[in-house]
Amino acid sequence: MDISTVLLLGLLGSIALPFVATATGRFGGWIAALLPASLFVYFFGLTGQVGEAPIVDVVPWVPSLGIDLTFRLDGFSLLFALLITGIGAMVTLYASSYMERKPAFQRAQFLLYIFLFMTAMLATVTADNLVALFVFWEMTSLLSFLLVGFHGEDPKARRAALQSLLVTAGGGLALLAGIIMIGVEAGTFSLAAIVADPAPLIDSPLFPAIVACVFVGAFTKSAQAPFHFWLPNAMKAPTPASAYLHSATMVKLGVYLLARLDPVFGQVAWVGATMVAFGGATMLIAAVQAVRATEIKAVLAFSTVASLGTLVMLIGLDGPVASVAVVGFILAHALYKATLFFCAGMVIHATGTTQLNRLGGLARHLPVTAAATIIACFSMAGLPPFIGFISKEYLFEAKLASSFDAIVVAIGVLVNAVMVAIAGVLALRPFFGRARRPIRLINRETPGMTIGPVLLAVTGVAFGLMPSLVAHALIEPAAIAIHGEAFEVSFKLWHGLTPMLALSGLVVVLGATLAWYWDPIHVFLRRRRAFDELLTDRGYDRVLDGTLALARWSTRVLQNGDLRVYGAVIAASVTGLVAFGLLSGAGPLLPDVAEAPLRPYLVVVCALIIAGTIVAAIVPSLVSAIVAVGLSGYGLALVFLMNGGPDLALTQFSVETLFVVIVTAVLLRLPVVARSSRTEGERWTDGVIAAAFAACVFVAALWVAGKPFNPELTEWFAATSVPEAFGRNVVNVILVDFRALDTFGELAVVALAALAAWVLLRASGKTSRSARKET
Amino acid sequence: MQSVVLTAVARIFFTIILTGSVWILLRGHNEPGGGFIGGLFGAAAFATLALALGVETARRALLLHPVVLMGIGLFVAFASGVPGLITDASFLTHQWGSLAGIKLGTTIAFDLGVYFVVVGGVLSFMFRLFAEDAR
Amino acid sequence: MVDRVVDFSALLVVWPVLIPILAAAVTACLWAWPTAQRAVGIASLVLLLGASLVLVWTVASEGVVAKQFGNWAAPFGISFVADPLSAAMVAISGLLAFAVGIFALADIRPRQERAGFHPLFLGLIAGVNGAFLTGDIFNLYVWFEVMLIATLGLLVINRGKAQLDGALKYAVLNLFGTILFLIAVALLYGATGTLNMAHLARILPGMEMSPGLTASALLFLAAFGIKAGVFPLFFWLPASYHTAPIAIAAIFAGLLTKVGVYAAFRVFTLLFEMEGGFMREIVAVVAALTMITGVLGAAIQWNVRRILSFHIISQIGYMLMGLAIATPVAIAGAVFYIIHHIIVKANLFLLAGAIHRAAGTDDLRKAGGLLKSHPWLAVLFLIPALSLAGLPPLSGFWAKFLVIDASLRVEAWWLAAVALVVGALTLFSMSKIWMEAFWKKPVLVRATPRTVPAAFLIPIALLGAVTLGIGLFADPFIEYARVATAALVDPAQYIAEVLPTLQPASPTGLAEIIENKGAVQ
Amino acid sequence: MTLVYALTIAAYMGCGLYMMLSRHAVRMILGLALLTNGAIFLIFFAGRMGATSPPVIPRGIDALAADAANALPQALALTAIVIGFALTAFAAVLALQTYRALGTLDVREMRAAESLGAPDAPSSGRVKSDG
Repeated sequence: MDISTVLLLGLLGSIALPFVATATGRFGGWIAALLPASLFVYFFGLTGQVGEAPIVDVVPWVPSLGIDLTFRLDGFSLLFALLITGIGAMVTLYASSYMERKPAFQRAQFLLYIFLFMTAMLATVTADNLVALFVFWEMTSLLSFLLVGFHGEDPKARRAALQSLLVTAGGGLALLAGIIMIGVEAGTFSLAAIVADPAPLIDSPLFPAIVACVFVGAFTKSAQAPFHFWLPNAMKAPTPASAYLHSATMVKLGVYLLARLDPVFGQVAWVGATMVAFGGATMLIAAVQAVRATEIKAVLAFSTVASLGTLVMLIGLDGPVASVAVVGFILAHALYKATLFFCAGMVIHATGTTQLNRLGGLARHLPVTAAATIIACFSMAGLPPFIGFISKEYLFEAKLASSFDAIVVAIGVLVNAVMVAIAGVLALRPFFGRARRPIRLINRETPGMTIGPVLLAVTGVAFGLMPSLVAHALIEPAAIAIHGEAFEVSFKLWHGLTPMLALSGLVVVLGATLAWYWDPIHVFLRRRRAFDELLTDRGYDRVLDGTLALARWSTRVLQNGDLRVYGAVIAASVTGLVAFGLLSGAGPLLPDVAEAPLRPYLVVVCALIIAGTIVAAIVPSLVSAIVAVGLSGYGLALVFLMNGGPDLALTQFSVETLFVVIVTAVLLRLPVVARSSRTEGERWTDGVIAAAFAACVFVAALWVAGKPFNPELTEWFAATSVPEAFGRNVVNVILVDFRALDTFGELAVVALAALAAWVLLRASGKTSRSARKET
Repeated sequence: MQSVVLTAVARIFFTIILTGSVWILLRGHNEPGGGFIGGLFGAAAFATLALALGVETARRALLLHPVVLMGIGLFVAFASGVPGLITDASFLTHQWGSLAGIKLGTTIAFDLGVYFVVVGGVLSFMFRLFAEDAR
Repeated sequence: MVDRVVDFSALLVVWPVLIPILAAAVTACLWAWPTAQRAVGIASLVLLLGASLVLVWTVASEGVVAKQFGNWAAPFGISFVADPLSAAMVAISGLLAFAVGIFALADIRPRQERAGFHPLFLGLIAGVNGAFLTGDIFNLYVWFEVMLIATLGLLVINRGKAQLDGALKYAVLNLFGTILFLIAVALLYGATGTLNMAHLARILPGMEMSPGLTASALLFLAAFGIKAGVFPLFFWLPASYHTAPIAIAAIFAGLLTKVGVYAAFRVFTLLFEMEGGFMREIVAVVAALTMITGVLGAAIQWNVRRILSFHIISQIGYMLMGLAIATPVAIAGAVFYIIHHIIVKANLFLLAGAIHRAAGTDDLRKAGGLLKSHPWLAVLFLIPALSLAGLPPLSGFWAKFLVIDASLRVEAWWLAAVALVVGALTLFSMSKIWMEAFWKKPVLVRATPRTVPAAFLIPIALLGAVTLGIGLFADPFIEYARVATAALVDPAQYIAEVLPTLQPASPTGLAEIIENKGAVQ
Repeated sequence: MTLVYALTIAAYMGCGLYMMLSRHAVRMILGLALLTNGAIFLIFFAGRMGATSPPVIPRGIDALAADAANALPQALALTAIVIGFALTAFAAVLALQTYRALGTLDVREMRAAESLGAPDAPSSGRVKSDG
């Protein structure tokens, strides 16, 4: 089957299965887990094939933009696909037990989100077209939003959800800009094509912008400093979702993309250095915050952030070993961190407590969980013979082999020591430590909730003991896929006595010390409030609050509710625009107008009109203003009459009368005294705007009149009116025949206006029934 | 309050103005005039009646609800364009024919539509505002 | 007269106006029978949808369709022209009118029906379609006025305090806008002696841009800017849109501002050029400020409809981006954007109505808990909301993709950056509605959850399906937008369909005409 | 004469706009009426003025005399007059109803629409939490 078909089936299953599963009752979880499990089997079956050559499946989508749904499964994608589906199956089982007591609707909803996420995630890591990748990338952000806010009644959950959405989807927008620029510069969106020929991108002047945009997208998604803050907050999600999205899979998407583009970015030194810098900073911040954290899930979250930082740093390093280290670490981290989250969820589920320092002595009650936790913690601490050990060896080898300074190694040692300490604390304290207060168990271990962690932990051990299981089938194709060219991969447990081993030893010693003095260090760091300022989401709050303050300000200033201000702003803008247009043109401001001789009567009439308008504008009494308006209207009728427009004059005359009658009728019902509504200053402002507007119209009108007229239409109407339209009054013929549609529209206006007025003036509903009947 | 004289005078004025308005309407195609101005005069006739004898009387004289009158006017104007649709495949292509030696066209129907809409429209404003006085 | 060729297929272009206006007349005649009005209204909307779809299909397959009213040849009579853009606009408005018509069955109460909802609504549709189809600049003014008065009538249909207040602001500012339009038409007519847009398109390139014409062009820009609700001319919009009944607000939100945008695209591709001078820079700055002020206005509101009203403004900015950049890619993006936005924004208003019905309030501070009580509504909300925010693979994503792509191609970095940031803030507003109305615990606790009628859900689902369809199968729509853009950028076919007999004017065409015939002064 | 007409148009525009910017609803509407009149005059003016005989073709002749006034702007102006009247008359009625509903004609006191769901004090939906 094609990958696209499988994904489509996955999508359909994702939509249908949750409802089927929740309807079936007890075994619902097992039924639901069939979907990820069968997908896992499918991808597992492709392992051998992918080892030889990538599987490509092309589906056209939007050819006009060069966007298709090409799915390309190479070693790196396969590694992700197996993690996504494998852990997905565990999560499904786990969640079904975890949420057993929740209403069916909520369970179905949760499974729906998880499955949709899984499908989107699979599509993201197999998409070859960058735009398609972006499409699925944003879907994962959205589903993360829905899962973080799953308990949306809780304001904190809503806040965390919004934060994760704004940061990841917002960063995604930067990524979109980067992708579009890549498309513009490289002429293609295909990852494979871009990697095969990176020259046009690297030589492009846009390259720094592209890198910056992609970095913002990847760093927000993978919680790199300074965007690291959202991930710990996202722990408001139900624990299965945290295990799945916020440690094992989604947050690695940024790393995935950076690794994918490494053959391009890796060729420019400063790009790698930037990644190392950001990765290193993230590692340090996360290490500090992990020690400061009090909640068990927060500790895990910060250790995840540190791991992501490690991955970003590794991608920034050069050399093939770094690729192996990346792949190995992704695998190892996914296995042990998912286990730890599952176990943490079990502990929280069983005790109802999230605070690390309140837990203790749980080994008796939760023996399986304790065992799984210990195995996972060993892996996390990088102790042999677990897979974590192997990956850490490669990590140090990559750092030592790279051209970077010792500082990279130093950061690595320090942060890994913290990881060891965390592993120690997590493995020992809740299970073997002494609880401050006796702990009451709400829930017990169930097979559904333990099978996942046990399986994953055992897998970690198996891979650690027999690295050959994965070395050639999984690690090698994946590492080659991101390195860009083939090389010999040796992924084994024992390397002999190397500098890496010595570093590992140092790390363990340091970590053990740290774990021993955990409490004092924890309290010491926790009391340093400066870290809260610098390392938490205060910056996010400031940006958001600042934006909202700006919004309040701009809206208060612009949309202030005062119609005069609206009008003045609009009139001033329009006048300014037109004045600018008139003044910026070359040539004289006023044209030479061929003056026709003055006609005395008309001059008098025009003077009357002008006087009428001015009086209307300045007279305080509304009645006088109406009279003045009416008189100026009659004057206009006279102008029409004396210039060959009897129809027009008659209409203007009767309409003006009607208008005055109506306004007077309205005014009879209003208070006659109209106190001045404008301040002196406002009146001056309005006067200036009005005068400028009038001047603009004046100048434009004169320019129009000063040029010769095109009489084509006029002559045609004059010649055609009688022979073809059988009418002698040309104005009327135009109105009812040549341009009858205008009149038709005019009729609609009159009818609708009168209808609206009729309705508007109906008696108010509160009066008598007879009044209402009269519609 | 309404004297017989006032009633009679008002009715006479009403008749005269209304007849005049129809005349203005009909001459419009060849002389100054037409549906719009005719309609205004027609409305003035009813307004006179309303002022003198009350809105109720005027509304009874109008026979139709003013909004319905506007609807009919719009419909008549529309209908005047329909023959064009059939013969010339174009809306508002006016058709002409001779009746008893006088050239008649669908333009007159169009102008009649204008007339109705204007009468109905102006009276919508007037009746409402006058009726409020009565209350 | 020119020979009258009986060509009934060209009549297709007049039906989208004639059907609603006839229906408006009939519903006015049936004043006393609201039920009959409703039947006529729905029947006409079905007919209109059919006619619009046939029109767009014909235009897509056969190219520009033009028709002269009264068969008076252009430029003397009035032309109606359906090019790919106007045909698409008509089709979308037909679809929207149909959907809103269904919605209105449950939303518009008998009291509002007796207050003339049907004739006003149908009149509005006629005005909108007339504005889309007309090929005559003065006729465009007439349709603008039809729209304006129908809008005012619909705004005050309830006579509530807020409605009257909003309507007064709307009336004053929009009347000023149409007066500006009229001044611009007068100046243009004085300078060219003609009103037919195809004819103008032929005459204007040969004329020098005298100050009269410059003023005319800028006044057109201002008038359409007011209509479209751009910065700083948008004040009437947030002052009024949220007050009308939902079905009415939805049709306003979907269509009215877009008529302004459409007219600006029409006039500034066919008549005037965006090239030269400062026009593009001004429009670009205006577009950016429109996006920003609109989205900021929305960010702090709590009334769902008011949030959506402000978003109309900010989205208009994206469309203007296309006009500012003015490359074919950009215009195609803007065309796609308009089509996408009409559907999505109207749908969001309908959803606001459904939210109001379900939660009993428009105020987000008081709403809540809808995800549990109305899960389907939540799904239906997410589609247009995420599409508005530009999340893939919904229609809004492609719209944003196209305009951002266009702006990056001409290296308008800042414009692209603004577009992206505004996208993020749009997402903020949409998630705010989602969180407050759907996630939060309900504040107003009711004994029985209120059901949302099917007449609400059907049009919402219909429009949502269209949004989803455009998103998933974007290619034909993008292709169509490109075809429409090609017709806008090179209006040769438009002109030829309207003026089949006139030969293309030489650059000195007008001067010759004037010399030969002499000025009538 | 052209200058006089243009000045008259300018007076309509200037005074109309000045009145429209008032805060009194009725003044605004009167201002809009003046602006409309100015625009109508401008249409008439744009069709060039000067001829004095109306564009009516006498009986027995088939075409209009060359010195007759330009008919097209008259038709346009007529349409614009009627439309302008319909809208300003409606606006006057609207002002009346607004006064009845809100008890004021001063637009500063018309706050019914824009106070709906207006923003309040800082309200990003944020909850203070430490850590």
